[in-house]
Amino acid sequence: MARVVVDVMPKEEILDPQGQAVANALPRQGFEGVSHVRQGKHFELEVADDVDDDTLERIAENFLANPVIEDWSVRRVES
Amino acid sequence: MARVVVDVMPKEEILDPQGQAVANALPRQGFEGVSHVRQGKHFELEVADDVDDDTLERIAENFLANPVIEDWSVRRVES
Amino acid sequence: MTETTHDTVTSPERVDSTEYAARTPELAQPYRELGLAEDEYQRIRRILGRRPTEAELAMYSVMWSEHCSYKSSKVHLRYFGETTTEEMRARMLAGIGENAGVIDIGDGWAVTFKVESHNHPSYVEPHQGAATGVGGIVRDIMAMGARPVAVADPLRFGPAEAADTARVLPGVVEGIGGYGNCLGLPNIGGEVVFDESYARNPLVNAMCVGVLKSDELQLAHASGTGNKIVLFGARTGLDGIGGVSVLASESFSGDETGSGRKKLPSVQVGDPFTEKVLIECCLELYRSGLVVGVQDLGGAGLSCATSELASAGDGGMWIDLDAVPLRAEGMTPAEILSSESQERMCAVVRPCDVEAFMEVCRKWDVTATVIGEVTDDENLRVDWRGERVVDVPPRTVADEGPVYQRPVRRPAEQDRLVADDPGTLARPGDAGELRETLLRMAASPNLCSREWVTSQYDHYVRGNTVLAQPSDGGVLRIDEQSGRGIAVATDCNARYTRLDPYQGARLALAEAYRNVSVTGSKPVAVTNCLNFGSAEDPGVMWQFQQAVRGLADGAAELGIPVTGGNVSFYNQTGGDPILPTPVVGVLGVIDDVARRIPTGIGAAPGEALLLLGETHDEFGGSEWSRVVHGHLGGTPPRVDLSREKLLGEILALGARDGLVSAAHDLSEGGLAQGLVEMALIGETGARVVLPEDADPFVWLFSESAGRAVVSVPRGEELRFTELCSARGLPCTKIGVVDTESRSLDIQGVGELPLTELRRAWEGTLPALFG
Amino acid sequence: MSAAGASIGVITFPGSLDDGDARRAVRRAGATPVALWHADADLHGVDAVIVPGGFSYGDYLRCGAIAKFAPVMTEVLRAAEHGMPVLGVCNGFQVLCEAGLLPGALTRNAGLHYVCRDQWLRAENTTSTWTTRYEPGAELLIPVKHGEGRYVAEESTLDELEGEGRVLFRYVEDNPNGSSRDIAGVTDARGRVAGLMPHPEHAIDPLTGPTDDGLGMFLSALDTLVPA
Ligand SMILES: Nc1ncnc2c1ncn2[C@@H]1O[C@H](COP(=O)(O)OP(=O)(O)O)[C@@H](O)[C@H]1O
Ligand SMILES: [Mg+2]
Repeated sequence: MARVVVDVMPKEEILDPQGQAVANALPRQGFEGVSHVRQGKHFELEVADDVDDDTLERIAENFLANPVIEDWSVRRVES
Repeated sequence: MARVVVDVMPKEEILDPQGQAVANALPRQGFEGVSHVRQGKHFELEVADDVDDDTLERIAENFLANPVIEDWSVRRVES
Repeated sequence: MTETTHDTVTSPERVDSTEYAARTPELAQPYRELGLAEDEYQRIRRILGRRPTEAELAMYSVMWSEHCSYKSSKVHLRYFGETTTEEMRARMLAGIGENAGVIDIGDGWAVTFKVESHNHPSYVEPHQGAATGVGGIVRDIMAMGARPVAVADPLRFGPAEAADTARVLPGVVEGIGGYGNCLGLPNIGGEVVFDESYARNPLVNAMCVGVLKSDELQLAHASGTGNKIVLFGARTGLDGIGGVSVLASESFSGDETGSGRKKLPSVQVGDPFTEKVLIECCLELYRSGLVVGVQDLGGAGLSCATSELASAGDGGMWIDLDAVPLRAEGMTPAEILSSESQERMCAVVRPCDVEAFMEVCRKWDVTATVIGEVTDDENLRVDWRGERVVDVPPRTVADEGPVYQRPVRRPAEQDRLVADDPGTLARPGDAGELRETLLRMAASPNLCSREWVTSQYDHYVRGNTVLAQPSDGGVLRIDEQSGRGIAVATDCNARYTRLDPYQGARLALAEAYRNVSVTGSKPVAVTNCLNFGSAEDPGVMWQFQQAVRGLADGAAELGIPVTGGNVSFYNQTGGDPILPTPVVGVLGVIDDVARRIPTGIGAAPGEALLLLGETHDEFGGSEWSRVVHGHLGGTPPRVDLSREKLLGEILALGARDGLVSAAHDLSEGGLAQGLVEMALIGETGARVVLPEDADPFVWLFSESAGRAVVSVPRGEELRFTELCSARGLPCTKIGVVDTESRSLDIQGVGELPLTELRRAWEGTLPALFG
Repeated sequence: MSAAGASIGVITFPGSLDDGDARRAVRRAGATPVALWHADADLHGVDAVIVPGGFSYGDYLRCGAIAKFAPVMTEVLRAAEHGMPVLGVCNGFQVLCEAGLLPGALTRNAGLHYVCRDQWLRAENTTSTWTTRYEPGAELLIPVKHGEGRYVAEESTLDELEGEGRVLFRYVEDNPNGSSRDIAGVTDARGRVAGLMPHPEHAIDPLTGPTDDGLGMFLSALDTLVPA
């Protein structure tokens, strides 16, 4: 069993209303100094040891992310 | 400027229908070997250098996560 | 890396100013990549007396696109104007040519409504494409000075079982719901139709209805020298400028990875919260009298808003692009002008009102910036970094674009199609086969319950929805005191239109009209969204021309005006166009919404079920021929609009006098389907007996137009049938409502338990889409 | 009758949607609705507060997460402490949970779709400020419309809620969102602060809603505010 983390983020040039909402709300709560927030998704997968990187990449691209508007990164973590 | 990543995940004992939906869909599409998926949120913040760890922790706990249902982790990344 | 045959000019070091353009006439420009034809480009050069700057080229190319300029449809659309009489115009406060048509509905109220297509973007990115389609049409309605009060969504998808439909449909529904629900606009109607021809070209049409006091109309024009141009709402980013990115030099926009902006998706992401706040902000600005003119930013962004405002006004306009609040770094003038960032509006404001305007925007946390002013000369001028990048006569951009008389030819295969009569298809013979056919049809994708879709839409918000899904027409209360309200319905049977585009458009109109009528409302106006294949295909242009004529002639026969519409060409995959799909929307008025007629039966025991209208053996383009035989051929049902009008009048009288407790129009699937729906929606059984001499198959499944089933309280049966016979409307008693029974019992077919019908009718979409 | 003396505030956040409907319901119940603005730290002397449905601030982070910090909410928290009746409907329920006035949290519907439909509920607690007009066990038909209405809380919290009779309503027949123990609404320990996902303000008139079963909630509150 391996643990895999996939982070999916809206592409830089794409509007990110969620991140924007967070960034706007922070100063109202007295938190200064946060200039930019982007919000995306974080997936944690448990995968069998024979699942190779290529498969993981395809899972991320086809399922976890929407390549039209999102970027993603896949990494294995020791568990 | 520092870059900070906050990951927010549903607590283990809380049902995660989104993660489950992904896990169920994968075998149908011919991807075997993924036994468990959980889906959470991933935030990337740009913060001024004088924002300390304690503040970041409070931002995560009071705002980015809901401690009733979610766990979170904060980490600084080099940019 | 793409091959560039043109020179790029704008870079961090150099601006393609009008002055530079005048000095470099020989510079090659990428007009073809921007979709301009050679002669169109030459015409721009003639207008300006020089080559256009990059910013000007971007502006002309988007504004002269089919979508913005209507260059292929204009010559046909004129027919709407020619067939609209003064009498039809009487209630119309704004018509074709404005952002949306406006109709006076009495008591000082006016209603505006319009449909827009967002077909292609919804194929590329279903969720965001559909969401921003809703956002766009809502801003159109706001630009009339109205409060948006409802949306509806006519949709077309490829085959229900196709894998790609499972990608597109749920995304589209989520997008429409996600955006509309968040705006607080009840969704009160629409369509979901499946057909092979939409497989790689779904149709996502979105309708919005708005309400205003009849003296509050806002028109989009920029007048009054010195008045300020204010851009407000979201910041401007690199959204939807995929096409224009050919103008950006690599050095200017390339990022570290060297991919440059050529890879920019032409997808926009919607932010419904920003739009919701923008709506409230706009309405407060209107109420406070702070706006002289207003325009929404949709396709073609600032290019469109500025040139249209200036063109409709009495002076020129000056814009300072450096003032535009940006979301992305390093945007070029062409990009800023063409950006399709959502949730933005543009207003013309008197200088003395600017501070008050800004105050309202601050209250709503809406970004607002003065970006220019109305000038006393003729031209639209745009400056960037101290240099003039645009200097054009605005009318040449907005109104005087190219106009084409495209070749029109009835396709040779049309005769073969019409000759392929469904009369030869095998029909169900005995009761068992009829029963099986009925159940199979009720479960078929085009006839089954739409609940899987509509339960994802909020139809309660604002508390004025009196009828919504499942109901033939959506009905909204407009005035809480008087109960005055409106009804809307959209319809189109594209199979009929394929067989006969002229009659098909009239049938779409007839059905939408009837759907409004069965709610007890009086139809008063028409809008449309004409979805067709390539304008360069003479066969498609024939379909288009015929459909426009059919719709215009039909509206004239009914005596209600076409107040506006939308044209979407190039809906095709390779050489195969979609079925011609002229979606027709009809608006109706009802004096007191408490009198509206619902669809479901069961108000009281023993009510009579009456079939209004005549049933003929008409199966061309029918749902039966598709579901059972996969057949499309013959001629569509005949349409008699004077009969539709009569039916409408009788229903309105019946509603007013309480003679009708339920009504449902008959269309796809015929009487059988109509009865199934009335029983299931009302959760009440009925016993149906067809006339002695009736051929049960024809009576149950024919799609003859001009028909409805009504449920009439016992004590009113005589009065109602006498009303029909006095006015010459055929009326046949076909059964009684049975509040005790839990089944639909049709003589000659057998007993159909409601549970079995429900399983058939409601199971299909959830099984397909989860 | 004559509760016209009572005034009930309805908060409008940017993105609130059912605020007008809540005001209409208050009016129909016979009280005076008062519009409260999110940015005003002022309750304008109202006798009770409704936090209405909608998507406050877009609900982009988490439903209700941003609204809980609005200036008006500070006042609501203070007033609630002193016993002022507060009702949160849908997004308002989410806000009250986020703000800690009510236990638990509302999460994504188990079916992953937004659901708008008429829903049967059973009245469980009929002693709270907002539910005295209902008979114990009464079944009501009231619309639900939400994408994140699945009520969750620690098992111990759920047990406590059950034990103290603080479950206001439960879904009957078909749970629309997968809520723990079919919970549709809960109240605080004193029975003053209540929250529920279904929309009683959309069930005040059979013309525009499925029934008028929701009116009882507003009438209940008026009974307390203006003792007969
Ligand atoms: N995409 C949609 N959005 C909203 N409502 C829809 C949609 N599709 C269908 N409906 C509604 O479902 C009901 C049945 O639709 P349909 O069978 O197309 O009606 P009709 O045949 O009377 O035109 C109607 O109330 C219609 O408005
Ligand atoms: Mg109908």
